[in-house]
Amino acid sequence: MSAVLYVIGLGLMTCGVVLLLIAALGVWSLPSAVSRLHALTKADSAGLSLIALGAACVNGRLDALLALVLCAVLVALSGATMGHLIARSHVSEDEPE
Amino acid sequence: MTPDFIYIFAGAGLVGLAMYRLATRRDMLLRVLALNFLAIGVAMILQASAFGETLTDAVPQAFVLTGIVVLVGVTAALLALAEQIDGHDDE
Amino acid sequence: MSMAFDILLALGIVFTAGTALGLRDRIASVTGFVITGLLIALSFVRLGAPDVALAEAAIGAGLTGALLLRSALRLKPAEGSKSPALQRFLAASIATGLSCALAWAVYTAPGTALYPALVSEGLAKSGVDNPVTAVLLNFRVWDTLLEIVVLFAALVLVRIIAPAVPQPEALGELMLPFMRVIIPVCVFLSGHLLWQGATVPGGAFQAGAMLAGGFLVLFMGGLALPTPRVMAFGKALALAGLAIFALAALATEALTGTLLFYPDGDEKIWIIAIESALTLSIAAMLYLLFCGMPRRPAK
Amino acid sequence: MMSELSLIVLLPLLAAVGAAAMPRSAGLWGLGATVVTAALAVSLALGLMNGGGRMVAISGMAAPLGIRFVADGLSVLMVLMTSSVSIAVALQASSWGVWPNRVVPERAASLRAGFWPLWLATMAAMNALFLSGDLFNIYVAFEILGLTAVGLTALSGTPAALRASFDYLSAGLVGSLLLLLGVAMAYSAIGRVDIAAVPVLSDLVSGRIALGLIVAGLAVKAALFPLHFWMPAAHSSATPVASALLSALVVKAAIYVILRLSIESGDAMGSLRLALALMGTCAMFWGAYGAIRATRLKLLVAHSTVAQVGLIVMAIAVSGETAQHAGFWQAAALLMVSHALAKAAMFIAVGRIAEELGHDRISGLNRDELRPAAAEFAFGIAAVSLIGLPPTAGFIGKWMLIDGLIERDAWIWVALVLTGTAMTAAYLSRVVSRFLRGGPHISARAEQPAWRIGDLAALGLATVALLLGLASAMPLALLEVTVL
Repeated sequence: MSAVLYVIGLGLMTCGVVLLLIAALGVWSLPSAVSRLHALTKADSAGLSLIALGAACVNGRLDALLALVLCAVLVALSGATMGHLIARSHVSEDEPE
Repeated sequence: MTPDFIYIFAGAGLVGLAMYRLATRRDMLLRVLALNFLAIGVAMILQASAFGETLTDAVPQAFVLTGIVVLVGVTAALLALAEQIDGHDDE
Repeated sequence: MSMAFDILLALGIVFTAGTALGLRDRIASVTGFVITGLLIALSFVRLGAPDVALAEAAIGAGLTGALLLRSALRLKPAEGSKSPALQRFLAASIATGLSCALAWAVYTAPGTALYPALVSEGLAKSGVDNPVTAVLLNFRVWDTLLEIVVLFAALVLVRIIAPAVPQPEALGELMLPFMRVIIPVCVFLSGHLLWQGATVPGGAFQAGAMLAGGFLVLFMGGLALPTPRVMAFGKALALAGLAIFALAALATEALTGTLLFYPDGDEKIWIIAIESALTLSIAAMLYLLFCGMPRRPAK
Repeated sequence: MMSELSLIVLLPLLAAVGAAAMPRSAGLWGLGATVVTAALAVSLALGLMNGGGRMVAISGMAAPLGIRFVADGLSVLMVLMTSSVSIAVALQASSWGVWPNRVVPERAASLRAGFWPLWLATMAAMNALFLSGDLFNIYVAFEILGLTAVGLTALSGTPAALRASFDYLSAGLVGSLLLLLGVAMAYSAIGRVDIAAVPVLSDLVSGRIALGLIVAGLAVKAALFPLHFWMPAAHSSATPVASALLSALVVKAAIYVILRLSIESGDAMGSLRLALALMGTCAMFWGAYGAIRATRLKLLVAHSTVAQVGLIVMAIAVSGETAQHAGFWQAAALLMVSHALAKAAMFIAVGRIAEELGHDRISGLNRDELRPAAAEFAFGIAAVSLIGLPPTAGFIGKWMLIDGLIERDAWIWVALVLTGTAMTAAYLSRVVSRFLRGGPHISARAEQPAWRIGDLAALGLATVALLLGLASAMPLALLEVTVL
């Protein structure tokens, strides 16, 4: 059982890392600030949650699972809020007065 | 090559970068930034020299922790001074 | 395989530090500093020092980054022209020479480990299982007392200079639900970090920094503005920590005859009591260092 | 029950917290704590004279891991020096108002609220540093000193003072980081960082690098010659009371640690001693050159601090225990004490003179319608002690130094010490000659400036510096006491 869990964990983590890479590429290449934010928030919420879940599977212990899930939720929450705040400040700047 | 040697070189690199920036730029914020890098480079060297295969020595960890807390106090003081100096310029 | 990760991480640290110091844009260099701080915290984990990694991430990258960002927005960019090429070349060569000599000196030092045996021998009756907390709050607690005095001195200095209080502009309506989730979690995690410091990595400084982070979020959200009442409460909390620590030191000398030698049997109670007082006072001190202590508090 | 060692550090600390909590009664906290600490210092010294040196392991931990209070003759003499200067400075600072209910002008109230917490924290940190036997503990005490000294400099609030304090704090931080780097090297060389391990440290190559880094950090903090750029601006822009503390005491902490390392490491540190002696000599000439050219009185006294620091560090470097001769480091210790007393008296006197005349330009010192005040008299006595004329303690220190050098027939250093003394006499006589304005042309209606507490403080310190020469047996006997 733990071998299957280990493989699933590894798979999840690689997907997470791939997502982070795509997001990093997005931040590097996309022109305007708001579109870069779009890529960033995806990295925060989706990429990191996948990695956290994968690590939880690989680790297998319950307390590690709780800690990692809490970590994923907090990062996703703060990532989304920060994305919103930065977008708010950019939108108010770009609006023609 | 155990990891501590790699981080000793990284710490020494930070110290070198910080000393270079301290010598060439007079802007107050960058000097505070360079001082922070200098301090954290020294902390890395101290922590890396405490690394042991079986266990890391606890006493240098206490030294580095004390150094980090002291550093935030001094940085807050430096930044308060810098803001007050800048504030006086335009009066 | 792990050595490749270490080399990559070390290169990453030096590269981000170089860009942070090299950039003209101040916000970008402060962000570079925060990223380098987090990478250094990761390197401390690799060096087997999780307590220090926690402290570096919370205080070194988090709070120092917040302080630098506050000042980067308010300091006028100096019109510093590039210094002459010769001076830059000279400085670069001296800096690289010194850092290589330093790396060589530390690399060749014999490094006999003397402390681990002493720490493990004294750990049994020190009242805590985490060796770092045992060193910080029992074996070398005199260093920790003087370290809190450093924060006190920084606070008095900032109070004398009294820079202008940062005014957080309105951050919109999403802040309230965000704070309603983050603040309770932050207080809970800070208490958990404080309590678990006795056995696993954690402790007063990391918990205090996290609590200070919570205060800063309240400040950004406009709830903990530096009104006279908040400042008076913050100053009382900040000074109480150092007063309690010094009085506890004198009390231990009265009880056991030697300074800061906890009475046998209830060392853990003394340590936890001092640590909780320190957590609250460090959080208040870091909040006051961020907001400055105005003589004429904000209306 | 409560040993003086822990009380002498924790009492000023608690008083500092009290003074910060209740700004209006900061004066009361300050005066009370200064007097009590001075009493504790005297009782500690008396306990030492008949009981011998004491060593207390803090929190019951043994030597290499735990921190120890090491109360031997040298450290207790330094604590006595700190408390004697602090009494005089407390007297001068009480002119900003002591009683909480008496209304005081706004500027004096803010000065009082800022000065006392800083000064009490400085006193606690200096006592902790003098008594500590652990290098990392000394590093943390230096961080406190760095911050409080910058606070004292920034107290006057002028733009020049703020800029000088920023440079002072960043130079102090670089010095502390060099010290921390030295501690890190000492740890990686021999695995322990207490002062008792310095002899072991000085035998290894990496140990010598560690000592070199530590001494380099201390040289920055002591404003030794090539690294003194931050000091004249800081000490001349601060309020007179603050610059008295900065020049007389805070600089001494770094020199004390250099002296302690030189005693512990014996004569193993040959090359480092030579470097220190050369830096000291250049500091003497550079300080004297700066003082002779100074236009303002405060700048002159600040540059004279650079010169005197150079002289003392040269005395320390030259007087180490070499194999065939017993070290005469007591001369350097005595020079430190006499310089602290004389320099504090001089800065307080300069503050009083600037108050009376309204400016401190040296050229405008001899105005006709003002009779010489007590402050100028105190400045004269302090100048005598700084130059080292008999019967002051400075003279005894220089006499022992030159006697030891002659015994070791190091004639170059004897010549250098004498030229340094001559230059000190030169730049101080510039000022003293203007005070002695000569009788006839003082106008009839010239009024005598009123006595102030500051005059009492300056005169008291100057006479103590004078009498210490006559009673120099006491400090020398104290210096002989070592921990068995």
